[in-house]
Amino acid sequence: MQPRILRFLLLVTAVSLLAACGSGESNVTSGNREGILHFGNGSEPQGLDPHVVTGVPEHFIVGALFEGLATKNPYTLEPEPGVAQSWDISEDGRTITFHLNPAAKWSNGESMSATDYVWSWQRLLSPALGSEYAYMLFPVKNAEAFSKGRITDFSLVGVKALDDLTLQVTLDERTPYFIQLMDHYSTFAVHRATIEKFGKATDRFTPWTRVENMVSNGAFRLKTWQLYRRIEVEKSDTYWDRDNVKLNGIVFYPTENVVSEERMFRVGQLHYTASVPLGKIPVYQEMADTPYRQAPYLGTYYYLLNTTRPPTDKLKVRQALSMAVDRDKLNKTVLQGTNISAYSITPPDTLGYYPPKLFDYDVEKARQLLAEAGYPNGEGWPGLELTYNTSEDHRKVAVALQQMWQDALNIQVTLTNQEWKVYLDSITEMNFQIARRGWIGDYVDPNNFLDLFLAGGGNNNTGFASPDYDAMIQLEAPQAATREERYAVFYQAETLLMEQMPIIPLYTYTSKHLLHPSAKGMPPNLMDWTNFKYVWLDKDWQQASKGD
Amino acid sequence: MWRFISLRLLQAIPVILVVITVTFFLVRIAPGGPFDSEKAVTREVKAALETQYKLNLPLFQQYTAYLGDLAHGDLGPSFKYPGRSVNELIAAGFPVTAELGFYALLVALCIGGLAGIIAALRPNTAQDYVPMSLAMIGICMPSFLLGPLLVLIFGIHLDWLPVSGWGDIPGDKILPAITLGAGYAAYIARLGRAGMLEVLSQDYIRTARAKGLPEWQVVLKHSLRGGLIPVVAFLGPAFAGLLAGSFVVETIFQIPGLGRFYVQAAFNRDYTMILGTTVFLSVLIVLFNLLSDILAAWMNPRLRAQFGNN
Amino acid sequence: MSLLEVQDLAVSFVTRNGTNTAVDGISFGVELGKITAIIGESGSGKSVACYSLLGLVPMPPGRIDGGRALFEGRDLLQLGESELRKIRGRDIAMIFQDPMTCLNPYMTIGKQLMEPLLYHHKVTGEVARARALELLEEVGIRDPESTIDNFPHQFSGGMRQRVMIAMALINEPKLLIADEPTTALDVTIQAQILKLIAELQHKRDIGVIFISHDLAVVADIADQIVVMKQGKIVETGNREGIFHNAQHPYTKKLLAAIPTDSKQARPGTVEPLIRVQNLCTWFEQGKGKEPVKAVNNVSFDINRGEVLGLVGESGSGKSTIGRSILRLVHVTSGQVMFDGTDVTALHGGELKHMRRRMQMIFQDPFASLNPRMTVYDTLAEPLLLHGIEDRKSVAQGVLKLMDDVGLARAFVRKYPHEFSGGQRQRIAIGRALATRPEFIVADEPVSALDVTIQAQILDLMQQLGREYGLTMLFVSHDLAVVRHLADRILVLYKGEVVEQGTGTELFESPQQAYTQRLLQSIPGRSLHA
Amino acid sequence: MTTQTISDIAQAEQGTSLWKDAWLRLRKNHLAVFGLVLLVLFVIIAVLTPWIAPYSYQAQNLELGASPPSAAHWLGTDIFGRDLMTQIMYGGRISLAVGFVATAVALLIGVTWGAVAGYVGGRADAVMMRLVDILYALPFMIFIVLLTVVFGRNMLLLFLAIGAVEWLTMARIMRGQVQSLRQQEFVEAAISLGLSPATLIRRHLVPNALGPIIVYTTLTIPNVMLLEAFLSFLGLGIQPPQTSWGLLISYGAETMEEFPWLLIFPGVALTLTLFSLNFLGDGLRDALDVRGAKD
Repeated sequence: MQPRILRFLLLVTAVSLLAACGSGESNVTSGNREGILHFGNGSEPQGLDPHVVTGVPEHFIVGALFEGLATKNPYTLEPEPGVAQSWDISEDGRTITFHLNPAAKWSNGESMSATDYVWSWQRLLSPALGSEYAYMLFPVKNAEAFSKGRITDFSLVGVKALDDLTLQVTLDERTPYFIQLMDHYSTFAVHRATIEKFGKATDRFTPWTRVENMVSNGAFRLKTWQLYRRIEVEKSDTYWDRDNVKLNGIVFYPTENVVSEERMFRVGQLHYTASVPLGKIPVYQEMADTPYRQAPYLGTYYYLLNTTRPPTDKLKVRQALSMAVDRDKLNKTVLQGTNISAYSITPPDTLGYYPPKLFDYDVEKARQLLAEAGYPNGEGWPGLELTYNTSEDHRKVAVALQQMWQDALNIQVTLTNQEWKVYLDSITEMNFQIARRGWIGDYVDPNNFLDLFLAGGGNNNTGFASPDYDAMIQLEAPQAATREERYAVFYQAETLLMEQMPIIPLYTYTSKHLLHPSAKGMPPNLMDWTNFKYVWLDKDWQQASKGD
Repeated sequence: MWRFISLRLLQAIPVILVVITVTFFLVRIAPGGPFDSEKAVTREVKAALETQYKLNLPLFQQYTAYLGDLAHGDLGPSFKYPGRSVNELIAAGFPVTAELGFYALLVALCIGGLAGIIAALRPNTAQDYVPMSLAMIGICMPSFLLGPLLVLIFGIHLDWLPVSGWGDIPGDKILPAITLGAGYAAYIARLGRAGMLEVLSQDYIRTARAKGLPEWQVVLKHSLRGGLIPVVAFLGPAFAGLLAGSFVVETIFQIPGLGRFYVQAAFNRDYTMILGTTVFLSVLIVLFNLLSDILAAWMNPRLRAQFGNN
Repeated sequence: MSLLEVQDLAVSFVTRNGTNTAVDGISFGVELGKITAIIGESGSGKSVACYSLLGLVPMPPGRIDGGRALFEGRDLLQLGESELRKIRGRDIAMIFQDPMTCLNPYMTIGKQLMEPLLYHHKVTGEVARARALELLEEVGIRDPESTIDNFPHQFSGGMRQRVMIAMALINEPKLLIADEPTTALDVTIQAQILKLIAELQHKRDIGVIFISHDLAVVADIADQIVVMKQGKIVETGNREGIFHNAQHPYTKKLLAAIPTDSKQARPGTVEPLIRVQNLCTWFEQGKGKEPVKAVNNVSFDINRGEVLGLVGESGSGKSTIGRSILRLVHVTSGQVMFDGTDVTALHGGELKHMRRRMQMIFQDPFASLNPRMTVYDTLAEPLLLHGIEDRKSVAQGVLKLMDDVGLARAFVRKYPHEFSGGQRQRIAIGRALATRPEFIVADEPVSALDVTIQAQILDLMQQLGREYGLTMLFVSHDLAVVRHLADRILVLYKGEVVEQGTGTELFESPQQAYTQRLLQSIPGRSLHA
Repeated sequence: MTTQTISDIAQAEQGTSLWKDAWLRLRKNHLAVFGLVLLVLFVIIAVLTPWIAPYSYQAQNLELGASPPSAAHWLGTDIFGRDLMTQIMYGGRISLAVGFVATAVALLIGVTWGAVAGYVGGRADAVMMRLVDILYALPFMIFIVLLTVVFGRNMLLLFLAIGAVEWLTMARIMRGQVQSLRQQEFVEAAISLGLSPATLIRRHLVPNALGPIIVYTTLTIPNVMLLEAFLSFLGLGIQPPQTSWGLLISYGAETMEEFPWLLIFPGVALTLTLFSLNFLGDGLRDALDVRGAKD
């Protein structure tokens, strides 16, 4: 190589690599000064169209940009006024009238109107859009029929704008959790003119969500969107409750790699992490003034048992497998004590509901059941394959259980990890014997967990089918007059479910985050939900913590 | 020269066409589709999605439609990121990856080249063994190990350099470049050493010494060029490899590069994105191989003359 | 007073297997304005002796065991590296044997030429360039202005050697060491280069050490001759003394090795074994370009038992003719009839069978032997391939071949690199003979060898040729060698035959100007004149 | 026949081949011998592991969890309380097998392909090398996922999958070597002897191209071992509780701060293997390079 070129290249490298090494201020310090929250968001959002996206990372960003008719109080999870100032529920619980806040505005200054919701819900329910969350509105009269193309006249669907500020929703039956759904991004209103400017209402991939085009109605508005790098939002000056918004902005980081995310937090690049690597948790737990936050989470980790294939088609085998698992030990050791042992599908205290506990860790009983099933001390055991999707944490659980079953029942279980989509394919096709599964609730209600196991349900995947069970979930529960009555029906159904043991519940999830002490107003809650309106940054957190 | 280049480019067309075809059908045979998710979607929704992305058409029609779009430079919309076109995603990711790859290559060249040259000057002495052993470690140290190690040392314990990001905080490009470049530095060190040893045994080096030139001039002016030709020939494939293989480093350091897009696309069965990146990368591979051939030829006057004549 | 006075110089190499003495206490001198020739075969220590003066012998493994080398009163052997560096290329310059490899292929000759000047005299670029142009002109490079920025590969061997000479002289050194500067060149070029060196030496009045294995080469130019053998000086004397009154038997052997006689043409049969008709072998240069007509419309016969000499300069197409007959290159048109069969039309098994009957001996015994095959493997391969011997008898066959070509049986498991050039050529001959061929193409089989070895190999070939009843095409640029060996000679120029006849005919009454020029180039003519 | 002749023949017959010769030379290279001994030792340990491993490789002790090296567990235990030394020994079985077999597959395909392409040249060469280009450009991961799905999961497939990727570079190197060797006179000599192309490639070209091939091979083996870890992560190849060095290292890397021994010991095992391979490779290259040998 020519020495001249070499020298030039060296210079370029040196300059570009070392450019401005030196300004050592961390994101947290600068953020606290400027009121900017640096938020580890897990992964790059698929998009920002509330009717199209599906995941948790999208949830936070869309939640900052948009606001539903009602929002949730992060401390109590009870509904609070959002775009709707108030709402009336009719005696039979089937008609809900929302009264919109006249101060509610789009970020372009236009006032919001009830027709925005009618149009938006029509969009959500349009078959052509193919929204995966359209079912959120299925409690609304005729919504499911419209969504599935059985009727095409949207005026038959139970949603009407009585005037600019009044929206009337008619439900098929009493749905106690309906107001909660108004905080889910699929039910948000979107700006019609903006969407139609860039294509058909039902187009999934138009550029209307770009920074320069986006019109939203939340406490923040989109400022920058750098793919796989960051999304910045800034405080909106058209938001009706802007005086109560304390943050000047939020930066969302796509922190896919939890280990890297934890390091970013350690060097002050983040206020909040989406997750915490399992191995790091004991270290943080032992810290004084730990930034580690752990709280029960509305989700259950369980194993699916294929009831259509031997040997798991035998009830006693399923029960033996489930009873031979020492959940407490698993939780204490492998999971670093971060989760709660589960013996049923619904997480405890789901808005006051507690699931039944029909069995406990009992090796003797498990052995006996296995013997009764025809495999005394594991003799004649045909082998069993446990399928899980590739992930370090799933592997750990599977390896531990493999050994527990070996020790307790003297049976061989082989492990198979599969790449995500292959795994999904196996689950859907029921091409497995045991498979790992988790379910996170969309709203706080036992129904959200129990309707998984309706016969032929898309997320059932076990072959479990019971007409009695379906009747209880689909007919009896909605007709219950009070919450207690309703919960009693659920309890009965869940008992039936766990007697049949189509799943091995392992533990109830907890949410785990690292939270910088300067970030306030982010209380732990069952939905792991942050309402950014409540968040503020304490510039003087160091003095404050010293003063304690 | 031009004949040579245009011939090579012509030869590349069937290569890329085959790559497209094989990839196109390969991704569709792979189990799981772009719209499978943990929460099962209803049949109606799935049908609607497939209609939107024209997946309902017969496979061959999809294929010809894709080729048609491709001819216009349109790689289609991403399945995973609605509202983003594949062109746009590549345009966003590629410059980052290219920059990362460039720095990594520079790091590799500087460290590896230097180590190789130093080692070749005194073969089979400590001056040879020490740099070459370090190079070996570079090879056996996978980036998923080296990256976190560097971060722990320089990012956390010493607090000298940022632990992640790309162009956000000054100096955040240093660790990724080193991590990615280390393995290649090792290869270059070995290639460089072998090349230099070869050249240093040539007669014209003796001529240079007989002229009374000092040793450093002999090395710099007379040996370097010939000795580094094998390294240059390696650079093309290496750069292509860096582009396609930067995934791990991009993940560790949260860098918004193409490697991450590519791997994510494969995991997500984002058909258009997989195809788009594959096509893009295969074009790049072809181009960089060609470039390094041209460069190696240019460095060798004899070959240069051949090109010149043609 | 002597320019350089070497006394009792001793140099050795320390290897794993002990110490080898390369130069064993030699003394000689060089006078200003005189040429001292050091003669000896490869490995006699002549090059090592001169390299060690300038610190160009790598140490270790090299080691100077003693002696003095007074250059203008200073002992070169006592000088440090930086001191020596100031002398190298400025006061003492060198020319090396192979101009093909001694110039840096990656630098223009102008740059290489200016380098010593720029380094030793700190002149400006323009001055250096002007000087370089002057010297190129002086060494006979045509149109130096346009060629100075060319790369070495754009020059022919002779031109490159001229560049090397210019490079050595650019700093006006007092002593020039020329290490076999013409060995790799054609005879005609050799003659030109020798003339050039002599002229320049005379004009500048400098001292020259001329290293060569060939007494004939230095016959015309040397003032003083030093004969070396195995690290020692066996005889020293002036030109007349050595050539006309040699004392030492080794010197006499060297003198005897210079081929002078013409082979007596044998009547032989008139039945041609090979009949080449209108042979054309052209090499395509890519579309739209004239092909290189390496061999153009050549016709000749070779009779059974005849040795046909093929003479011409490099690039005259003589090697291509040999390769065309053996089908090693693609023949463009024409016929090669071998014993009535057209070789150019053969395929597969027929071709394999034909190959058994015709073999080749290559020029470079270093490249023509597979470096990873022992003598045994090399010789056994053709024997087994053509079923001449079976597994059991093959060892015997190999040994027989080794006996035939004069290789000690003990070497059977050695690799080519463990042999000298002459021994290697014996292996190559053995391989060619293994298939019991009727016809052999010998492509400059001795041009890479020292003169004494040349004589041995030529004798061997003559002897084996008779023993095996071979027909031979002997390709060479060296007229003297061909004359010694061939029954008939073909002179080739630019792919075409310009003259043919017996050795005596050609030497005594050459018809063509080109043949005459070839004849005049034969070194050492003054000896016999 | 004289006794002298008979002994000459005997000497000629028993003599040495290139490989025997190389072996003699290799024995003089201390580093290479060291590497060889270490490798052989590793292989022996790997073979004998089921009998000599101190613990069962899957017996867990969840209460113990990850513990640093101690008298009971010389190299400590992993997060399941399994003995790390046992894990490394079992991991070595897989890693060494994968490393050697997959590399051998790559070597076989790559060398043959490259040699043929380089020797035949012309259009066949162009087509063959374009195929290599195509494979270079194909999305590797999709390819692997497909393989898993179509063929199920087994070690053999893993070897093939890795071999199928690694042979490409090998083929390129070989082709380059053969192209330059082709120009040499000894190849012409072999042609004029009437050797068939296959024999010519096998006997004359391949042995002379061995140097760079051996060096690249020693570089490929560690690559393959790490690639195996990546593939196992994707679900192809080995499944827990089986393990490999690559997997152990990647697990260890995640907890390198908390439980450094989980990274260090498998890392040392891999590094030692790698250095041994490298010394051996360099030694072999020198030993096979009869020209460079200074006897």
